[in-house]
Amino acid sequence: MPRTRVYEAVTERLEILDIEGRVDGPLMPELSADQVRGLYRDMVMMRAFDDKALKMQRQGRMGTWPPIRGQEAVQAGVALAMGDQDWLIPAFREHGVMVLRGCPLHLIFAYWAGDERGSAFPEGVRCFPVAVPVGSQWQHGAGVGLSLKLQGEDAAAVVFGGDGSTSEGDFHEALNCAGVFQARTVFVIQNNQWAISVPLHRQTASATLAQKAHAYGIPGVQVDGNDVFAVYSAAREALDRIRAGDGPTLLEAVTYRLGDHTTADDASRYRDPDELREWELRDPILRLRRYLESSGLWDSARGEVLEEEARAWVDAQVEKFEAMPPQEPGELFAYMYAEPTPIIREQEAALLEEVQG
Amino acid sequence: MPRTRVYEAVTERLEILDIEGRVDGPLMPELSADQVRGLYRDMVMMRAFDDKALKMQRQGRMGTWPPIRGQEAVQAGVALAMGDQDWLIPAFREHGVMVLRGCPLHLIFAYWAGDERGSAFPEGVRCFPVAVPVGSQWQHGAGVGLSLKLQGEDAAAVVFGGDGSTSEGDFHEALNCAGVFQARTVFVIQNNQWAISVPLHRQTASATLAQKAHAYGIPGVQVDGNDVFAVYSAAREALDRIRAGDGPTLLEAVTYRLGDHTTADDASRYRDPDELREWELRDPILRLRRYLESSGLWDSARGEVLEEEARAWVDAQVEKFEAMPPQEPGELFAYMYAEPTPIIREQEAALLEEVQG
Amino acid sequence: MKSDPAGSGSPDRRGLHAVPEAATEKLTIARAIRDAMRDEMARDERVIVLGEDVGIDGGVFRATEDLIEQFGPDRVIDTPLAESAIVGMSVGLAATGLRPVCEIQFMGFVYPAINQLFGHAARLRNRTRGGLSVPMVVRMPYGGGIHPPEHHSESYESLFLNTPGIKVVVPSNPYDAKGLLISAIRDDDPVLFMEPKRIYRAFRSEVPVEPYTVPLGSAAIAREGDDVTLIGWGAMARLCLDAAEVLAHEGVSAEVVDLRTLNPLDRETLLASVVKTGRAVVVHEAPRTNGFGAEVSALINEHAMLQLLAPVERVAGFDVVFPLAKQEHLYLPSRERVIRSVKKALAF
Amino acid sequence: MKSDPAGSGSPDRRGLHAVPEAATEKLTIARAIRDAMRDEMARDERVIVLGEDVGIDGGVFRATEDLIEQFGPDRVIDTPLAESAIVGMSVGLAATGLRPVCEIQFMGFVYPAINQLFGHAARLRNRTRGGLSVPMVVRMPYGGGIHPPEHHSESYESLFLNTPGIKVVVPSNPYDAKGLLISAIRDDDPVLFMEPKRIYRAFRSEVPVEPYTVPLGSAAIAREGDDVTLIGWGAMARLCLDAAEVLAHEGVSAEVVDLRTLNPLDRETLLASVVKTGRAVVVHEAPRTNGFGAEVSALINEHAMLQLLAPVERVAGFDVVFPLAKQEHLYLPSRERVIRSVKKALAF
Ligand SMILES: Cc1ncc(C[n+]2csc(CCOP(=O)(O)OP(=O)(O)O)c2C)c(N)n1
Ligand SMILES: Cc1ncc(C[n+]2csc(CCOP(=O)(O)OP(=O)(O)O)c2C)c(N)n1
Ligand SMILES: [Mg+2]
Ligand SMILES: [Mg+2]
Repeated sequence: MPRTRVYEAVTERLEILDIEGRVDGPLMPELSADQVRGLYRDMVMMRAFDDKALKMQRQGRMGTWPPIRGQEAVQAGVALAMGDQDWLIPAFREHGVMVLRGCPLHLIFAYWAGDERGSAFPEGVRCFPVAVPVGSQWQHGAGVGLSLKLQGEDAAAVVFGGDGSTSEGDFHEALNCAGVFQARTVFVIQNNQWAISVPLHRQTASATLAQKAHAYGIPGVQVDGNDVFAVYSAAREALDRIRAGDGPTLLEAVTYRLGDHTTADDASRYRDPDELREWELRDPILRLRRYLESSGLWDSARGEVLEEEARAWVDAQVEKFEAMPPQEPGELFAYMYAEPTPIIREQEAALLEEVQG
Repeated sequence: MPRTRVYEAVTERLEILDIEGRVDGPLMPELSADQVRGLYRDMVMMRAFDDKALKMQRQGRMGTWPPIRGQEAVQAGVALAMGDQDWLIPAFREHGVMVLRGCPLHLIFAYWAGDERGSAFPEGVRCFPVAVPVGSQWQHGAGVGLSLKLQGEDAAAVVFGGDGSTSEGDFHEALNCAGVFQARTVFVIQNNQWAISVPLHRQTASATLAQKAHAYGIPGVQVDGNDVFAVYSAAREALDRIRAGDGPTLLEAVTYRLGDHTTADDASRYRDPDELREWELRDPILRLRRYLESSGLWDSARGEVLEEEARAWVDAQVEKFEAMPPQEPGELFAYMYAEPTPIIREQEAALLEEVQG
Repeated sequence: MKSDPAGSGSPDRRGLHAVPEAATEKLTIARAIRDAMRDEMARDERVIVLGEDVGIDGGVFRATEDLIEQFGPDRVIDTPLAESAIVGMSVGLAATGLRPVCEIQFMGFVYPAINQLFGHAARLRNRTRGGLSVPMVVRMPYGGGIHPPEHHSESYESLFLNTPGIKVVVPSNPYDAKGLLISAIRDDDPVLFMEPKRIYRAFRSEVPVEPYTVPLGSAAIAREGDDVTLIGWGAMARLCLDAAEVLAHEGVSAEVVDLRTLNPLDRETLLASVVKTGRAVVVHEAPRTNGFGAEVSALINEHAMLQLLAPVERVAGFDVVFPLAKQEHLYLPSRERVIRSVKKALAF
Repeated sequence: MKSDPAGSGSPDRRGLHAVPEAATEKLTIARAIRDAMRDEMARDERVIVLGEDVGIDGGVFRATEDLIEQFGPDRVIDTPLAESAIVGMSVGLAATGLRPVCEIQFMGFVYPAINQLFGHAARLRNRTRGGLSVPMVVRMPYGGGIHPPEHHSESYESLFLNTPGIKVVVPSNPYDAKGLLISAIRDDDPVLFMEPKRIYRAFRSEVPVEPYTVPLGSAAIAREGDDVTLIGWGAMARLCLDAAEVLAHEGVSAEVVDLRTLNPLDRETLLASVVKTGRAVVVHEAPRTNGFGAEVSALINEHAMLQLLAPVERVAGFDVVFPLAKQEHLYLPSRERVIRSVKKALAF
């Protein structure tokens, strides 16, 4: 009786694909050659449009852009694990998984260029818009997961957030409520180890972020976020658990922000270049490429085709984005309420009179 | 490498004094007979003024009152462990520990009767006022603990909250920041298992509240909150850790709210009477009384003296409280700013003119 | 528009329009609110209720009493103690097909939910160009008069009126309470529904048994008059009626405009009355500075300056923290203060 | 009071009063703000700075640049990403002997801190009858004009002006920025310090090298005139000066009142100017409805109705969500809109 153990906490980390591109056989998920090549393709596409966006920003053709360089494996792996009817609730550094879930790239460009239409996704695309207030989206993830449960839908909510966002109260409330309600939600932390200039160890004293799941009575697992197979397996497992009615999971993907926080940031002010070099060696794309090559699933010919394909696709999306006619002034008012209120009507009329001279 | 354990920890529960009043020898803290009798005295005093407040409320002499019945051991045990210079940051059900820390009972009566002067504690009493917004005080606990550290004070902050308050985002942010800053703070959860009508298992899915400490990289321990020796030992240990510079601790004291949530509540609407009876058997005062008697530290004579003492003290405090002259109308404005602003002056003048007819 | 001295909220034109010959029953505001939720939950299975203690306890003011018995714990959900979660999860619930009616136990505890209310509930439709919307109601008791602890008496409506995207509704009687809440639940945008707790059970009045709506954005002329317009909402609309009654005996004919909805605001009814009487006194419990009374005053001056016979008077709380029980009476607008302001306007 | 066409904020009477013959340097608003913190930290070791990225990064707008080098990580503290903690912990820090100057990275992210700001920072002194106080400054960049992502352009001042207990300060030039921030840091109550990010680096002007104060609660006549009073704060005070300049060429003499502090408000200076000119146009970036312009309009009408030659005009944002970059220009008050409102008032 006196000193008893009332809880034993264990948190595991999953790794399958190492830096040399070797995989841990028994843990390797069952994926067809096409699926594996598909993952590689997805990541290369992400890298391509991310680079393009940065270039456009320097040219004044794009607004503030948060690069995803280095985080492609998390986004490709989770996307592959998700089902058609699953909801995606992004933070603001999820362009990759958003595109894979059906958000047209030209709209994502439009959004970051300062056009609200960039968050008007096509009918049927189950994706929330970017959530700028850090951490706030965790609550939506819990809410959508509860909604799916209440409505008896065989689907899940997958909500993303960064390491920094785990410090916000909303992270806690969302995971705690998800635990109580057994919401159909997977909480994915893209732990890129930095929140602008604040490194993870100044963000929390916990050894891992995955272990925070112990506070909510839900499973938590850490994966090497630059290992697309580990990400896929863990996400798949979490989603299977939901489909089996076993509730939410916290998934921490340890990755690294290879770029600046955004194009408005200069990471060299606060980050050690050696750390950056360190992590460039762990590039998730490089790693998968090595695996593909060593397992004979790839060759330079495929490589060139893909490069070309990526360039063409990105250019086409840029064209589509830049061909968008400007929004009408009236759109400033059109979506405030289902039915415009008198003051909205009055103010819209005043603006239209002003712009029409 | 593949599946590795990245975190492994346990959460312990401490119990020393059982329901029959028997103690676990090796764990029994070193306390003099007077100290033990003092703890009993403190708890009896709490029970006495709590009952009195309830009676006054029924008589219309008191406002809404949150009873502490059943939670006396947590408050007496923590109070005994605290040092002179330590700060107390209460929630709203800490009248017991507040009195022991030097807040005059007549002021606590005044506060709950609706008089702001009830939170104007005597010079030198290091105690925050009641915090009504649930969970908000956790942040103050972290802030005061950081303040003491930055100012190099050999003191600690002890902040209280209920089980329900652990669901608020502020609980999370405060403990996370305390972990990062190694604040000199002890976070005490009075887990009385109910948040008004919501039982603990609907508040969180975690098996214990103490295990939430794993999310913050700080020690967490659960104690039998109706066991004053366990509470004292755990609090003492946490405070020693702070004095040794080893940072914050989360202390969960499992107790039970024997009364209604407040005098505005009727717990019979939502609580099983059997559960109540169950817990009445675990009454912390009864338990300590048994220990005192079996160890020859007590007899009925002492009992009568104490009863009489308690009655006299409470009555005197009630008298003092009821003898307080009403606040001046001007006090509505006097403390808004160090220097009243013009609008405050103007409005005060208007009110005074009105009341002076 | 028929005058309504008792302010029992017997149907005004718009109200009647919704219920021609309805059978009625005498209800308190609290019960009318409960019935509105009950009727809508019965009518539309997408409607759910969530909040702290809304289940078996029936809400600390019993506004959700018996709902869990009737609709079960999947539609009447006791949440953990977390306001940001209550509203934030409701954003997720509402955007994916449900119609959450959430309760914040007291308006004094809405602050933790502000980020979700303003940052998302009020913006999601606009952010997605109509792709996602948030048909959600956030109910909360507000206002003074019940002598509770700190944070249980505040009126924060002004906080919600400089941030577009959330409608703000404040009933003053059982009829409006039920009709407005049904409209709010059926509305496709977030609605903040403020409930005047001091009159939850202060009186009963006739309420149609059948569901009906009182449209959002329509003020009511609660009493007709010619000399001055008293403008209020919630419990203060009642106070205005009391003051008007007293003034009548002194030969002053006061018209009372019960705004009922602060956003959208029924400026026509408001301005028409002031143009008619030439004097206006706006009354609210919130502190005076930058309260919604300032907006009402500014609007009147912008649209009816030349018809004004005296400056618009504001009767409001002082610019101080809402006091604890013993000084509450010094803080709250009183009938006497309203009358004094009316006389000041008349003497201008 | 000397006129100041450039609006460079060269010391007005009160300012001069604080610095008789001081040596000056040309600084931007951002640098003046940094210097104010630096000087106060050097003067008073109780002053600490905390917030997100205020350390080695020097703040995302560089407003805390080099402070950590000079004062170290115990006085310039990078916090976890948690606004409620930044303010909530600061309440604990301030109540126990320190003087925290915390930064909220953008005003759009102050919502999570509202509960601590309104629930505690604004109330602790009153709650304890003066026993505990909260000498804290909460700095935050606000306002539009820089084409950032969502939530980075808002002006929420009105949110803070119906809740007593927090002072609200908004500088419009480097001189005031430094003098007002020093006053705010020395003030014994919580001060919300709003920084007009669009003009952080828009221009430099003379700022005394030595510490000095601009008292809270004093407005400045940024430009003298006779026909109309333009009222603004922060970036909009600059806009008013631009408009006044153009109007001057058209023969309209506009006086510009830069409120500088919204609470406490310098009603004397404001009302005296309006009484003199007989016309008022108040300008703010926040949405029109229930913005602080409503309070200004209500006050003017209450105190100067008979001197008014035209209704008080409000030039403000629309009642919509602050748009993303591409439509920002449609939302923000423009010089043209100010001029149009002036002409409307003149033609009334
Ligand atoms: C509530 C809130 N506070 C501050 C910010 C400013 N901000 C934007 S991103 C960011 C850091 C986020 O770090 P993390 O969660 O790790 O995501 P990452 O940027 O690394 O992807 C901050 C502080 C914000 N957007 N929202
Ligand atoms: C932010 C906030 N939300 C709601 C309330 C209303 N309320 C007061 S106490 C309480 C329950 C608190 O439960 P717990 O934290 O377990 O403390 P206990 O009452 O059991 O001591 C609630 C919901 C409040 N005071 N503050
Ligand atoms: Mg990060
Ligand atoms: Mg409890």
